[in-house]
Amino acid sequence: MNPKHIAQDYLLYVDGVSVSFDGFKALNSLSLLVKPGEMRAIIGPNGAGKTTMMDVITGKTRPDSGTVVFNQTVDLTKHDEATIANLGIGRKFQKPTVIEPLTVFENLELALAGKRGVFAALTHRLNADEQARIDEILELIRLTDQRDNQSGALSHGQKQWLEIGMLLISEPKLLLVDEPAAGMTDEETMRTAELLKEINKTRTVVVVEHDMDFIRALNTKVTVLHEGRVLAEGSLDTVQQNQQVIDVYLGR
Amino acid sequence: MHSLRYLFFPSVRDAAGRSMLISLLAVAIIVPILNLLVPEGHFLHVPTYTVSLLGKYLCYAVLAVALDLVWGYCGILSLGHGAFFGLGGYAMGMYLMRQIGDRGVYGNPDLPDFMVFLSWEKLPWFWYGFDMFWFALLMAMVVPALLAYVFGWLAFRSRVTGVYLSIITQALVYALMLAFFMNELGFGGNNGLTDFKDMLGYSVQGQGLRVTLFVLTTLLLLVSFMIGRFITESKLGRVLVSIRDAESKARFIGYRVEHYKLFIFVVSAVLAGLAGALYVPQVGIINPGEFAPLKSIEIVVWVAVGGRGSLIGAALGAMVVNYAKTWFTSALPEVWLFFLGGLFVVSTLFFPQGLMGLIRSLHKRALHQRWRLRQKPLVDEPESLPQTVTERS
Amino acid sequence: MDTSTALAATNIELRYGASQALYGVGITAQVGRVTCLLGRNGVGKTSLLRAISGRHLPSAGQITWQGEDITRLPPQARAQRGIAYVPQGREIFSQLTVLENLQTGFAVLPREQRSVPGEIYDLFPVLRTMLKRRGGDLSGGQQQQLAIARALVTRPKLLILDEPTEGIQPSIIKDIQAVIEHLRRQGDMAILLVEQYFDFAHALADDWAVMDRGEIVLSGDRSSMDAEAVKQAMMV
Amino acid sequence: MKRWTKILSLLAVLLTSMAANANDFEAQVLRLIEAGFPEKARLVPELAQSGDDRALDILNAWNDGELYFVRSPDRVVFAESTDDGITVTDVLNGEVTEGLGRRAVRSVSVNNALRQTLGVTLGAMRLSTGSNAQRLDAAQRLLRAADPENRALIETALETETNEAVRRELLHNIALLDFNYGTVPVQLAALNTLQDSLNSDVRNALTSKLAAAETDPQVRAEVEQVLEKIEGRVRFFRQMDNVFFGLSLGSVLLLAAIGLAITFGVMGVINMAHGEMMMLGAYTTFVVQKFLPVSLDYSLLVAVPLAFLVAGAVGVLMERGIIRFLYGRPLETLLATFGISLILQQAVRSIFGPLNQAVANPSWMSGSWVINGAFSITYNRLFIVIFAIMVFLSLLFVLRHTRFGLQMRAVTQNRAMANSMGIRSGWVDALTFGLGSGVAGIAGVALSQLTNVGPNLGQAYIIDSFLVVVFGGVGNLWGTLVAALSLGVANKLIEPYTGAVLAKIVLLIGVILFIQKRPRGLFALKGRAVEG
Amino acid sequence: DTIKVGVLHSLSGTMAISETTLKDTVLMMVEQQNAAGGLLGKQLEAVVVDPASDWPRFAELTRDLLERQEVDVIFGAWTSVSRKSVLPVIEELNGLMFYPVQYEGEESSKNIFYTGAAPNQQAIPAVDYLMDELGVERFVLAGTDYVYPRTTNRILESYLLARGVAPEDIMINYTPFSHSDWQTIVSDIRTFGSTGKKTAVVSTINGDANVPFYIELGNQGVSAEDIPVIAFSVGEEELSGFDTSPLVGHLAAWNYFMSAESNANDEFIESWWDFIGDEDRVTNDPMEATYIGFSMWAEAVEKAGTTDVDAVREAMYGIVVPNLTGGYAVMNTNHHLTKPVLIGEIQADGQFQTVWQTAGGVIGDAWTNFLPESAKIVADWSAPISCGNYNIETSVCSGQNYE
Ligand SMILES: Nc1ncnc2c1ncn2[C@@H]1O[C@H](COP(=O)(O)OP(=O)(O)OP(=O)(O)O)[C@@H](O)[C@H]1O
Ligand SMILES: Nc1ncnc2c1ncn2[C@@H]1O[C@H](COP(=O)(O)OP(=O)(O)OP(=O)(O)O)[C@@H](O)[C@H]1O
Ligand SMILES: NC(N)=O
Ligand SMILES: [Mg+2]
Ligand SMILES: [Mg+2]
Repeated sequence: MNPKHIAQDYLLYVDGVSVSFDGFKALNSLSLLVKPGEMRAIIGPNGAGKTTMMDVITGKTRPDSGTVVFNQTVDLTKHDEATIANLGIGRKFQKPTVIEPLTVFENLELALAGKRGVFAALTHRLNADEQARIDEILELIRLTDQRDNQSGALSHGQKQWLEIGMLLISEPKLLLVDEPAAGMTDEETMRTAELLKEINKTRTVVVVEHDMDFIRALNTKVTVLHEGRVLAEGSLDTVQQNQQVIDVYLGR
Repeated sequence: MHSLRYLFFPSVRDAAGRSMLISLLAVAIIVPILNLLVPEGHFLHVPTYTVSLLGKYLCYAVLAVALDLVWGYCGILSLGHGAFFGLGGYAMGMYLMRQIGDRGVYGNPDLPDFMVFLSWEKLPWFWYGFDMFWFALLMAMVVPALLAYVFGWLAFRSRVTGVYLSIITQALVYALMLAFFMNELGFGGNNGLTDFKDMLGYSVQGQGLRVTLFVLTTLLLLVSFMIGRFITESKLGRVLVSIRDAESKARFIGYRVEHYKLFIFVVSAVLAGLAGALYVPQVGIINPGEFAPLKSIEIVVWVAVGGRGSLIGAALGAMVVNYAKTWFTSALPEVWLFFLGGLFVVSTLFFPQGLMGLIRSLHKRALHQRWRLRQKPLVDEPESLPQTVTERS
Repeated sequence: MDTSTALAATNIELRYGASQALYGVGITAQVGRVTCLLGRNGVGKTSLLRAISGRHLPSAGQITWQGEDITRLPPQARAQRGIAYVPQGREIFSQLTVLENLQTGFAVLPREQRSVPGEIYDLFPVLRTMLKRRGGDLSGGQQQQLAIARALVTRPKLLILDEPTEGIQPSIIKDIQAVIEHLRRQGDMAILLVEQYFDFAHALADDWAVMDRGEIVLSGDRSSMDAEAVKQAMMV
Repeated sequence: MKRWTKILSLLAVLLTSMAANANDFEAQVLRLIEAGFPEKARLVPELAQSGDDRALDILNAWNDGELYFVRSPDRVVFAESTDDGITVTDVLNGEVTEGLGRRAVRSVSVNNALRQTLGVTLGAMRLSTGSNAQRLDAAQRLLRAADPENRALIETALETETNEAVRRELLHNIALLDFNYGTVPVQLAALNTLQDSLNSDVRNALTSKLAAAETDPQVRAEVEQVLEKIEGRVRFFRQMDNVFFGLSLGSVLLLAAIGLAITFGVMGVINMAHGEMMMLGAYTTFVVQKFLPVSLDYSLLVAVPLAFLVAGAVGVLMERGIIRFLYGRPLETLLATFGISLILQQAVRSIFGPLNQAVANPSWMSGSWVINGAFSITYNRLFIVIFAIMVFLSLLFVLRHTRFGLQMRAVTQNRAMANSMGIRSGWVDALTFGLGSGVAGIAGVALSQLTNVGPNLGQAYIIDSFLVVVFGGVGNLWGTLVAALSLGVANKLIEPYTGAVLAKIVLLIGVILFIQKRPRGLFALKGRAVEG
Repeated sequence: DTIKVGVLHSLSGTMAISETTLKDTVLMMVEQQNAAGGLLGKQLEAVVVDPASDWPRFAELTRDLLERQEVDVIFGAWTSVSRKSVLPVIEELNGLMFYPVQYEGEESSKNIFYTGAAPNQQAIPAVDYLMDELGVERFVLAGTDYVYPRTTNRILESYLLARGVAPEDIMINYTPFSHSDWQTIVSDIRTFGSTGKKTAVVSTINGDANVPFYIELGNQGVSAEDIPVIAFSVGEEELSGFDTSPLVGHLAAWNYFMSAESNANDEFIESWWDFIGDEDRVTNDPMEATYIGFSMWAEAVEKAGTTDVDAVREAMYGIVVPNLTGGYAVMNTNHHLTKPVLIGEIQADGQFQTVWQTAGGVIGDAWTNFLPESAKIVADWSAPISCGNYNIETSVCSGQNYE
């Protein structure tokens, strides 16, 4: 399907999306437009609906109403998680999720971009390029020395990094990153910001964070969600001046 | 081809695999020799009785390997694997029935005896073709595969997982049992199919066929083992493990979980069906008892005793438990359940990774690190039950 | 040893199977003071808290609490002695409602104290509106708030917090900071805090320590908490 | 007393017999030893007519199968078994002999035909003197006989009868006689009375009247109308019957599953020994009835708490001894509990023997509550429905409204965190498993009233129990209730069309398909909480 | 040097309830025989195994008994399927087995002697009794869904039709093994029986399912006077599991009742009680069948002077031993017995009162005369036929696994 009213230049088009759980409106006619190559930071109080929004985009939660279109043509509400992932939407969860019984290396191997079919998996052997790619990522996420350890045995923050690594190695068109800096030191937080900016050069990124220093470092457009809808949008500075944002989110 | 090397030498990568491979080949060669060439009475002579018994255990071993593929590696705890085994068995049983021809007690060339005395007019359509061996053998694979496919397609697509899946597999095998009990269904009701005479022209009671079947079963086990190793050692094996322990993550990375599950479920069903097909001529009867839910649970028990997530362990578990049963039931007929039950309890308490875990801890160093890790998830049991309590008012 | 030293862990070693996570770590916590533990990912902060809360027994070393050796006590016995734990990753009872989650804290309380103190709802107003919602349905930040609230219900004498600000919105981080200050002022509770977020740690810490690779590499009290030095210690 | 003589004199006419002297009577009684059934059938009215005051006792005992004889010399006796053999009392002279061997005392045989004769004879006597139930029974027997010769007897009884149900039955009796033998107007009037009877004998009488060629057309038309009305009501009550059968089957399923809803549903232990816990409860009932000095009618009141304790204690032992080492490894609980189930089965086989044990129904659980001729509810089923609901509600209360319930749920969701909150998870685990097992034990008491008490009892229910728990949604007590009742009712609504075997298959396939729609059972929990 | 007697009865699993008793019976017989000096001057030795109600295991253990333990004779099996499972093995290894339970017929193996009733020794006389003595016109044929009830009911159906019963007066109902919820069926039976025509239930309900069936009958008030139930699988042992007072008058057809009056029976019961140490234990028809089988085998061995299977088999034909009901059992050349048929009514004490019995013995018929295909077949293991399934139309003997 090809919704005509979607302007040509949006990679992700979320409009009028509502989700409710037992009567509680987690998303309330939410709209969010992301252009290709854009980096978007999303902030908002706990429970504002940020994670729920990602759930909707990645097919985990079906919206009660509203439009979610990817790449102008694909109605994401009609697809399941695997299809959406294969369309090129990658996600890092708020709570770090890795495949615990597998080693760090194997986690990356499975996330590696490539065919996802049964027979492809049956016959797949890592080639040198792929090996190198994994090693490169391992360096980047500083887990080289944990390469052959079971990922279930990682610390909280290490899992966080591994998940970021898995996201990167799968080379999605759109990255949805839920609280990447949680549990990181200030120095690592900055490093993560740099990393995302680097990636943004070739890909579109939507990132959720509560760490204002991190957001500032991203230096990009910010959307503030509140009670399931957009409260404010603009640069971090303008948003930080917004009295409503201060009241519900930043505090005095 | 690159991957073919793995298929044919699937087990060169670790000592346990190598010894399994070698011992199976050895069994396939030595047992027939000891049975056929060593004269009776000689202390090395293996009586045909033992050959049949071993053959039966080996069929169970294949069945256990099949179950372990889905349970151990993909977390699908099937409590209904007897269904596939039984269907494979029935397919072969139907062939053997048709081979009787007019040598049945009523001398009817077209109808098996049980149909004659229950006044069937003609052979039901679904018996057609079973007079041909190749067809029966094909059906022994196709029918279980088809059932697994349809059932799996429904269940995996709807994301039925964990105990919900286990219990509906049990419901499936239970329904099959009740259905096969019904004489109207045309499979001989409770008595099932029996009174077999010959197979491919050889008498089923002849020593030659016995030994041949035994060798075939050994080879089937070998092949199942190789296929299993090929699958589990490939990337697909790692996807299966992810599905087992982090199904939703696997989806978010882009793997179509239901396809993977369906694939392994069908492969497993085919192996189980073949095991059933080889089992029937060796025990001489197939009846709905094979569909008894308790039997399917026992398969799970074999695998658990042997060590879930290890193909060798599964096979070993099947043999050990069944040998224990054979031995107990004739040596301690009055109290053997205490021993068997005790064996199960003790093995969960003291060998949490099953016999394989025991062996592994004995030969720890000899084993490859990665292989071991996959056997033993450090974290909690993957398909831990939905631990939910709240009920609504 | 200082008489106000309520908790003292000395020479703690801890292993996960074959790999060792702590190598002779020592730390103390005093009543009326906040002790802050910092360190990069994977250096063993959580492991140390696991040893203190009783989740994972250390392979060597000793932990005393108010003069009593608690090194090998099970977690529930430590909870009975007033030690409350806010674990990393929240560990909400996901199928219990918010209220029921809070009520699990009653297990250590005498009958007459079995109620949720009103201040808790003042601190985390969102919880009051969600008492009937299942804990698992809450958002990440809401769960973190619930985890802290749940620990406070037990009226602890030692409060152990593992990265309590993770996932929490800025305004509430400020509130939490205020609460911890308030609790410190009350002077009947020792607080042990693991934190990566330097400003937060700096604002609260009476004593502090930095860990690296299973060891304490730097420590001091409020006066000596120098941002540069600490950051330096926390880098590779 | 007056009534009694009147009845007797009526009987005298009815049975046209002559007075017999005492010697004849004794000879007749002794004939009972040798006589064949046809001769015995003749002897019944003769004895009844003898006027001998020993006759009633003898006939009563005979009817109840409690009349015996011994040889050399031949005597007809009442018998009583004592510690050292059997004590017999001569029915004629009251002479007592003690210490006879079991096989020396034989019963005076009676077959169905004879029992019928005895029943009518005694029934006629009881029509005036018996209890309400006996009088009702007698009235119904007479209705079946529909013998015009009984008319006088019935009318006499009607004069003094005060019980509403018995009166109605007697009136139907008369109406049926009128209808069968009266003139057309009388028949029409009788039909008016008969139209509210749901008794099948009445229906059969009406039907045969329709078939008979000589029936008056007016009567025929009226009969058709009445029959249609009656049959409409009968159909309605059949449907009611089916629904009740369904509820009662559902309650049995509920009882069987509810303990498992704790051990499996809440704790996550794949408890293959659940059935054996029920078996222990059933054997406890047996032991209570056999060895404890409680009267049969109260035995269940003792058995229920005792079964709870016995099965609960075994559950606690199992948990402390084995299960607790397996938390976090739920699948291994399958193996261990399977082993335990084998051991428990063999244990009762070794202790009590392989045979089924005799568990009796207390009188208040026998028979049925007859609401009308087409609808009755058996007492044992009724009590089991009530009992199941009671057990369900108590358990629901414990889980949701007690501190223990809360701790139990907390522990099973996150044992480590529960510990950190100060909950003694070891205790809670043991008590939870004990509770689940204890409840299974209670269920066993109920099952002992319906089915075999033998070593296989548990195996018969284990599959259904798991099916119910899973169908309802694991961990959801309401789900278990609804699943059990709906499976029960569905089964009973399908069964009349397909038969029991197919009904079961249909149901199993139904559940398989249903789970596709709701992969986490009927009352599936939704939302993040489930995945989290 | 001993003579080995294999005992192949399930001691665990679903059939243990019935079969354990038969194991004990054989052990008792062995003990008595030994006390009487054994056989051929040798002591007997029982070899007990437990096939655990698992059909393939019957085959496996038969092989074990014959090949490894080298027993001279086997007493065993209860369900037909277990016998079918044993059959190929016992024929292959030329063993000898005595099968002591009433069954559906349609079989005559050279290696098996059938000492229980064939359908014509139980079902047919029972129906005759119902029709001729009780005037029954309407029949419910209720059974557990497996081969014995199915076959028996087929035979009965064609027999009833032949005797002029209308098809609508026959209701057939099957239930699964261990069926426990009988509400609907009992209520259907009540309805079926309320048309005014005398109705009876012919029950081939198996083992476990009986107790709940009878409890439901009692509770729904189906009395023997209204709708008698005649059962072929309910004996004293099944009744010992519950209170029979509401069931008084319901019927069973067997070849033996514990209440039978004969000296042999008195002795048998005394020694059973002695052996088992419990005077509450009852005896039943399969025990008598075991007793007869054992006595015959012992006599045949003495007669043959060896335990050699072929010799013993030859010696078996025509052997006569006293049965427990005061008459004699004869082994016929079709491997089935001549036995009396008894019909009894249930008493309040769980015993049966014989209410009817055949004048003499009835010869067991391996192949029923009431099914067209079977009627053509006869079994006769004596010359000249020497075959278990000889087709009298084609004069062919087929279906044997050996020459
Ligand atoms: N299944 C559910 N049932 C009820 N409420 C739910 C459910 N799922 C989410 N919610 C509610 O929806 C709201 C939005 O949650 P969401 O996780 O999207 O918030 P968030 O913006 O990601 O918050 P945070 O910053 O704390 O992660 C929350 O108030 C949460 O409690
Ligand atoms: N369950 C476990 N099994 C094996 N190793 C573990 C386990 N948990 C942690 N480790 C290892 O122990 C080391 C310390 O982990 P710990 O969780 O204490 O770190 P941390 O300082 O809390 O890190 P973070 O800031 O990421 O939470 C890490 O290297 C980690 O890989
Ligand atoms: N032979 C029987 N009763 O199965
Ligand atoms: Mg969130
Ligand atoms: Mg940590």
